[in-house]
Amino acid sequence: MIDFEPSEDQRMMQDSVAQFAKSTLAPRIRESEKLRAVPEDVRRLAHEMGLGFIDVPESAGGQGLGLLTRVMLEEELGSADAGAAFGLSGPGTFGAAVVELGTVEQAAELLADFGSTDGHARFGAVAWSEAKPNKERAGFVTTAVLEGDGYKITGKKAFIINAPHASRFLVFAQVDASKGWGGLGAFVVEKDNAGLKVGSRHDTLGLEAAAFGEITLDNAIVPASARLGGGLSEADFTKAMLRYFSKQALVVAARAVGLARFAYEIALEYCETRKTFGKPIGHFQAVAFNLADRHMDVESSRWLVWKAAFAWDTKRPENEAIRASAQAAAFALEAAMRTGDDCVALHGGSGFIRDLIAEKLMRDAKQIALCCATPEQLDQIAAAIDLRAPLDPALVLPTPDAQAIFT
Amino acid sequence: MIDFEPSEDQRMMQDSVAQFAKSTLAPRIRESEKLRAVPEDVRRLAHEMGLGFIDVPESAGGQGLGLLTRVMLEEELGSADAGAAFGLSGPGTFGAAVVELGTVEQAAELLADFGSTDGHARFGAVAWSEAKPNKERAGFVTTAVLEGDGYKITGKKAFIINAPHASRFLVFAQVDASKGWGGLGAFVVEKDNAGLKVGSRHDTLGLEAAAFGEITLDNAIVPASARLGGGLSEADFTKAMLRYFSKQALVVAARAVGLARFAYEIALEYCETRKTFGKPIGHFQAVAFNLADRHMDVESSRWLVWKAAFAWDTKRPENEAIRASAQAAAFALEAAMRTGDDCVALHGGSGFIRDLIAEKLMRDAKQIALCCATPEQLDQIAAAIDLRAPLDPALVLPTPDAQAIFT
Amino acid sequence: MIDFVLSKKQQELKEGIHNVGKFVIRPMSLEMDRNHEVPEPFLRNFMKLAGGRGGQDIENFGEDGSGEEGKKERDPSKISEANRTSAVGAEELAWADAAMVLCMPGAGLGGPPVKSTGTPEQRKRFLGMFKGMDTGPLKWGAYGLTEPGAGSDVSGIRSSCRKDGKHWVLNGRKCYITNGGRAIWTVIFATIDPALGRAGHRAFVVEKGTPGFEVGKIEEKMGLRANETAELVLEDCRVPEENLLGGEAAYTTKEGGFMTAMKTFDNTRPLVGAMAVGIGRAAYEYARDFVKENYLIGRPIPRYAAIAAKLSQVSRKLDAARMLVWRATYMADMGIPNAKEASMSKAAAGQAATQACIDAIEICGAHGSIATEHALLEKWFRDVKVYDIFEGTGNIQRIVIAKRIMPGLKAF
Amino acid sequence: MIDFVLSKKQQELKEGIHNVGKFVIRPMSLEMDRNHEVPEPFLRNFMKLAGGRGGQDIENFGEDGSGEEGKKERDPSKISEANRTSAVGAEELAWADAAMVLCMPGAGLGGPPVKSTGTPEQRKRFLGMFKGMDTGPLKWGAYGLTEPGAGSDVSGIRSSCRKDGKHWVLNGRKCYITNGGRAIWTVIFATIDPALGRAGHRAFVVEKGTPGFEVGKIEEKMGLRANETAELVLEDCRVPEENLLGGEAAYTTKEGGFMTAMKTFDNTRPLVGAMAVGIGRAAYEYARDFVKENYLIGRPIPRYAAIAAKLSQVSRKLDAARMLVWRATYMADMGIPNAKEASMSKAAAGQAATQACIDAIEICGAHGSIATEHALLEKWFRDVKVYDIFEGTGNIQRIVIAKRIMPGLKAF
Repeated sequence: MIDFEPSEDQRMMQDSVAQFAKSTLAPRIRESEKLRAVPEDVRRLAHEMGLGFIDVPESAGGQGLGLLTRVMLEEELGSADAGAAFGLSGPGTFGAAVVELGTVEQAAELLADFGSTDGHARFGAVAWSEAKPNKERAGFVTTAVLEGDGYKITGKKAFIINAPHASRFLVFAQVDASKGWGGLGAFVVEKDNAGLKVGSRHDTLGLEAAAFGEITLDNAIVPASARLGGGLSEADFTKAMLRYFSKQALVVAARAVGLARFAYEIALEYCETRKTFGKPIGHFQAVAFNLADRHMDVESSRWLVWKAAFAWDTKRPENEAIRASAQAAAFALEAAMRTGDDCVALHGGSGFIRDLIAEKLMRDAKQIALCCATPEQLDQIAAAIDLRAPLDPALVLPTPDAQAIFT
Repeated sequence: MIDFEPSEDQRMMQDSVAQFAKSTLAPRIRESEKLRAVPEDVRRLAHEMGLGFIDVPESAGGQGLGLLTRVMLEEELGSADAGAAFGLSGPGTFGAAVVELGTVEQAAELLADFGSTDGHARFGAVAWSEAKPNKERAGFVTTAVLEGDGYKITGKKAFIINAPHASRFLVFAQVDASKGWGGLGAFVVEKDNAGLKVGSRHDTLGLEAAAFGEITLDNAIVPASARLGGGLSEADFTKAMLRYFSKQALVVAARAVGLARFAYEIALEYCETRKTFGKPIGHFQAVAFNLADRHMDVESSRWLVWKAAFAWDTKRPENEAIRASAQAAAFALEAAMRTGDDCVALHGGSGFIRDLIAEKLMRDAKQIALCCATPEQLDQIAAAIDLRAPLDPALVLPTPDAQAIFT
Repeated sequence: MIDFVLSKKQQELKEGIHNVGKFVIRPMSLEMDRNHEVPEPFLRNFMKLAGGRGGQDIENFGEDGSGEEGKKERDPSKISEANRTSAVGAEELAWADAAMVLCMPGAGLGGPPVKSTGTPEQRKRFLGMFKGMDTGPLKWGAYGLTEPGAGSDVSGIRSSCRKDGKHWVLNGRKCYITNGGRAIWTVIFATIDPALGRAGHRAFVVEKGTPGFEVGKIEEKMGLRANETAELVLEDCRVPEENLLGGEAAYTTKEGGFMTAMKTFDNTRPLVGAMAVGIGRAAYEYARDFVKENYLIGRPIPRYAAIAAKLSQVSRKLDAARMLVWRATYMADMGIPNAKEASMSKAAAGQAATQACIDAIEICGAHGSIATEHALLEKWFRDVKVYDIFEGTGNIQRIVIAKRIMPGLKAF
Repeated sequence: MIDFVLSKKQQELKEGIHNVGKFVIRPMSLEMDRNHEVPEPFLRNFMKLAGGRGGQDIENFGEDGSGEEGKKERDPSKISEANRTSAVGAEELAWADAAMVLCMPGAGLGGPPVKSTGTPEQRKRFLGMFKGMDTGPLKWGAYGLTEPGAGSDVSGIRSSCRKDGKHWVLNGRKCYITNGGRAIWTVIFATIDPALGRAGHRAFVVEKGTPGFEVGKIEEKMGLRANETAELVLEDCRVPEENLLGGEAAYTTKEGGFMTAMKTFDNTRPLVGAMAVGIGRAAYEYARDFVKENYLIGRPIPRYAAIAAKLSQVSRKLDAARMLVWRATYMADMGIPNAKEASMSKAAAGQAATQACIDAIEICGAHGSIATEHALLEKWFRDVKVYDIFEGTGNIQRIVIAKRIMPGLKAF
């Protein structure tokens, strides 16, 4: 039965995360931006709240609360500082990828130390994108060559969320070049691997509290056991990655919903207080309608995100969940961009000034849309499913040879 | 030097066509709709004004006034009854195609009788699209087989403007199936050809004053001389057709500009007179801004169309003219749709009632976007040129195997 | 507990309507549009299926609510799903044929005001008339608010009413009244004094055949042509005082009359939104199937991805609108005030559905613009636009939303 | 005669700027953004090229107009191309680096009001100050209208002025003043009495160093960071009566003061539009080249057509905006009132350019969002938005347009 009411547990968690977001994250958004990091005490607090483990299965040491609860809480984080949501410590996207590609045992083992009391100092990261596209052939430049009992990985990966801080990476590399996008492999690489070097940090348009960066792999040797999902067929590997990217897109979308809500709310407040021609600017019809449209955007984005998360949690047919996630994320990311853009415009000249937060939200809104497949690609995924077209990895997986994303 | 002022001659012609449009076409728009034709006396008048020959080169018996003058006048026709602009007699798209594909002599010969005193009763037509897509291979189902001194054409062509009235057709058929979209040929077929049968008339969403219909070719035999552009290479044939379709798109776009202007103007008038909550609805900001946006749409569409026509007339590099035409038409057709849509919405409930003209303009606005390559395809043409991608006929020519258009 | 899966009953309802829609209604759709009517045998059959009750009471798909009599006692501890179920049914019916939905016998838009503000006697009497349509004559009710000079501005109605003994005397003109010509009664809104604004409004159930109550012009429309839209004329029409909706008592609160009108909208706007989504979905699915069928012959045409993107954009906007519809009906079922959400759902749905029809035709090209029994896109295009207009234009919805998000805002 | 080809002079100007932009300005762009300034040697060189005249007088690219002196007599029978040429130049300069445009020495936005309403003496004195910048010190002028409490609503300014002997005494705060800190003089708008509305406005040329005239905060901005935006504070600032712009006579017509402000906008809005188009075009071209370079490796990626469609849509909206800019400047050159067209050009350009930057980053993905010397997309994204805001937000432009298309409309 159609129902929009969170459970009592969900409501309580929502309240407590909202409280954390409002009292801890929001007041420090500019501080985190300047620091280019989430302050340690904030990370410690978030870690104590278990924010990094909400939807990680209990079998892998997580709270097992499901994706729906996760997106509810991510929205709250996003409504205070979307950058901080990406910059918090924890397994992050690494956790999600490991759960999707690894066995239960592998996941439990790989995530264990993130949950420890000093886990607030640990970050996981996923190295998918590459600094340069492969001009020669489809697939990654970075290669993993089977050698003896292990693999030797060489290449440069870029656009990695929390790369400068991460203690453990999941690195994607080309195992079989002849298969193009179908010949990929995923490898766990520890930060202290002799062949791994953390590279420069990217100077981004927004979300500065998160550290986006590069790593270089120079004959980094990992044991065969470090390969996750190696036993999967090409189609199954694509599907697993598509699941991972789809769920990840939902998490990003939830943060975007929060970001949009934030932008809408400060715009609303400004329009109710700022007066021109003798009345609040919000009382001019064009401004009021603009606010109404953005409110609709925020609300419908949220429900789409919830519906998609619900589809995953209730084990609806996989393609339905993937399609719903793609549609929800595409809608939410575009809605957030519209809202950030309008938020600045509604502030007039002051929207351009860094004293107010509007300009940051517009930058963050653009940046966040690059932290998962872009709306443009998400539309292709949804359409492919709807048109019953084959799920070609070159179409449905983010392709660094064209449009790299932050992972 | 950038200049927006028409010449005195152009201004005079514009005035006289505007006069004709306002006093003759506009008052009879519903009459023509019901009649499903432009009344004969109107066609006669238009013929006497030479409206069918504005930009036909003098060498082919036309006025040779160029495409820019043509689009100026077409806008005026469109501002009164876009359907009538399509339903007027004359060589129409047939003339344009013959000029592009044939020699000067061929064009002069084929167009001669359209200019005669009883020319108002003659229509030319282009049979490009097909009733059914070709499921087997790229290219047309309709074939032209070389036999003896001539060709034998067989197939069913559809979505032909003025098919029920036309005295002469340019029929496109597959000459070499192995070449797919590259293996096309164009053939002049007279209405009295024993193998040609005029088929049923389409029941369209709008533009009812024009007769859109089908023809069937059952072993229609034409002499070899009836083939136009047969000596061209595949690339040159594609380029010639692309020129034809590009210029045709501009003519359609000019009518769309007129249609949009009409819709904008009646919406404006309604909004200035209709009162609600004590004042004209146009004095509510959201309505006023909507009108402002549509006014911008109409104006910018017109200048884009003029600029593209100017590029053709002044023999700018061909790709520049093609790109400008595609961009102008895509913009103008979408702008017309927005304006027709808003025109109905601004009229409120009365916009839905046939007593007023708003509902017709919305239908016409959608119909007109199908009378040349759609905005969606035009964007591909422009992008292909801008990206220096090859001009694959399957990309740049309207493809009946997917999205048929009226020609 | 959050849930986005239809209940078993809703799923069955949806599938049932879908099948009737696909195999029975759509094949008649174009003919109904041309003949300007829905064949009576079809409506009769539908009434039989519905147990003789007003099938047009779309807000009551889920639960019996066609009248006081025959209404099973609902367990008050059980939460009603009625509005949500109605939204599911309305979308599916409109997916089949939107005009047909409006032609369904029953109280129609006249039902909600009678139900919500009628006295028990009025509810029994006027809603009871719609029983037995499985065998007896088909009947319609109607809702008469709009006037030539008062559309969005409901407070601007000029139809007058004055008390004269045991009657009210009504004068005025109503326009764009759905089923206005065939209705056995129409809820007519009039004012005792235009200067009083909303406080002066009164609503009456005016029965067909009342002297001075005539049907004016039947409108020719862009779409929804199978459905009748009529003008109604009141000339010294004497209406018994028992027909004053809710009785005198209902108008003692300052905004009684007006609020009656508005309540109707809060309930029906999400359903209008649901119907818009239904039409838009029909257009989307047609285009999607057209692409599946025609764009993938041998090899995809070179611009296939651009078409796919457009399809997806159409689809997700419809999905978003549907969520707003569901949300608004959920709130209605829970008894949570939902004026803002109702308006949001209708605003989003009207826009998304119109754009869906516009884009679907572009995708299908010439095929999409011609009227044939198998290609109804051009009909849906003609049908859909009014969903962005009636029961409040997009602008009116935004006024409602704006007033809710900015409590200080009184008027523009 | 209709013509859409640049004159030879314009073409040369465009190409000249393009080359300097590509090879000199852009390589410094990111550094200027970070250091919040344009290196003086560069500006000096530019001034030398411009013959020592104010290069920032973008409305005078085509013709000499930097001051009374040194101005060649223009043949009055020859139509001026000045506005059109300026639009061409402004687009190209902004294509190179928009912040740099605003940093160009010269009278800047202060120029037009002095030129259009200054007395001959004022024009000579204040515009003459900008001569000799090829060797002498670099100088800037500024325009001070906006106040913390009066942005779009120009009539709402509260900075006061009162006559005291041979001086005017000014008090108030001005904000978001381009080059406000470094300007040798600023045109300051103040009111003799807020109750008089526009009729009470007076404009003064206030020189740097005038006691009571101080530079307040230098703003940190989202973009255009190489350019200085300052707050100006007036505290009992005594300005000689000779500095009242246009002299007392200019304010005898009822709306003199206000119209001064507005005239500036009519002239500059299309140029702001042209600059927006320039930024948008830069973003478009970057994305187009990125696609050429990265999407066509071996074989096009499967969604190539969707990207192509997006590129084309961005491009045609910019083209449309450029046509409106050209149209408005053409009218200005012909002496045809162009308030509506000026506003249309700015409204369309601001919107199209912002969207171009948004879409260009999406097309380029992560690459488009990081700051490197070779990828300036993220900078352009930060620079562009204000073009949709300053010199009148999109909404203000629409008010101007609406009043022109509906003469009966007085205010909202």
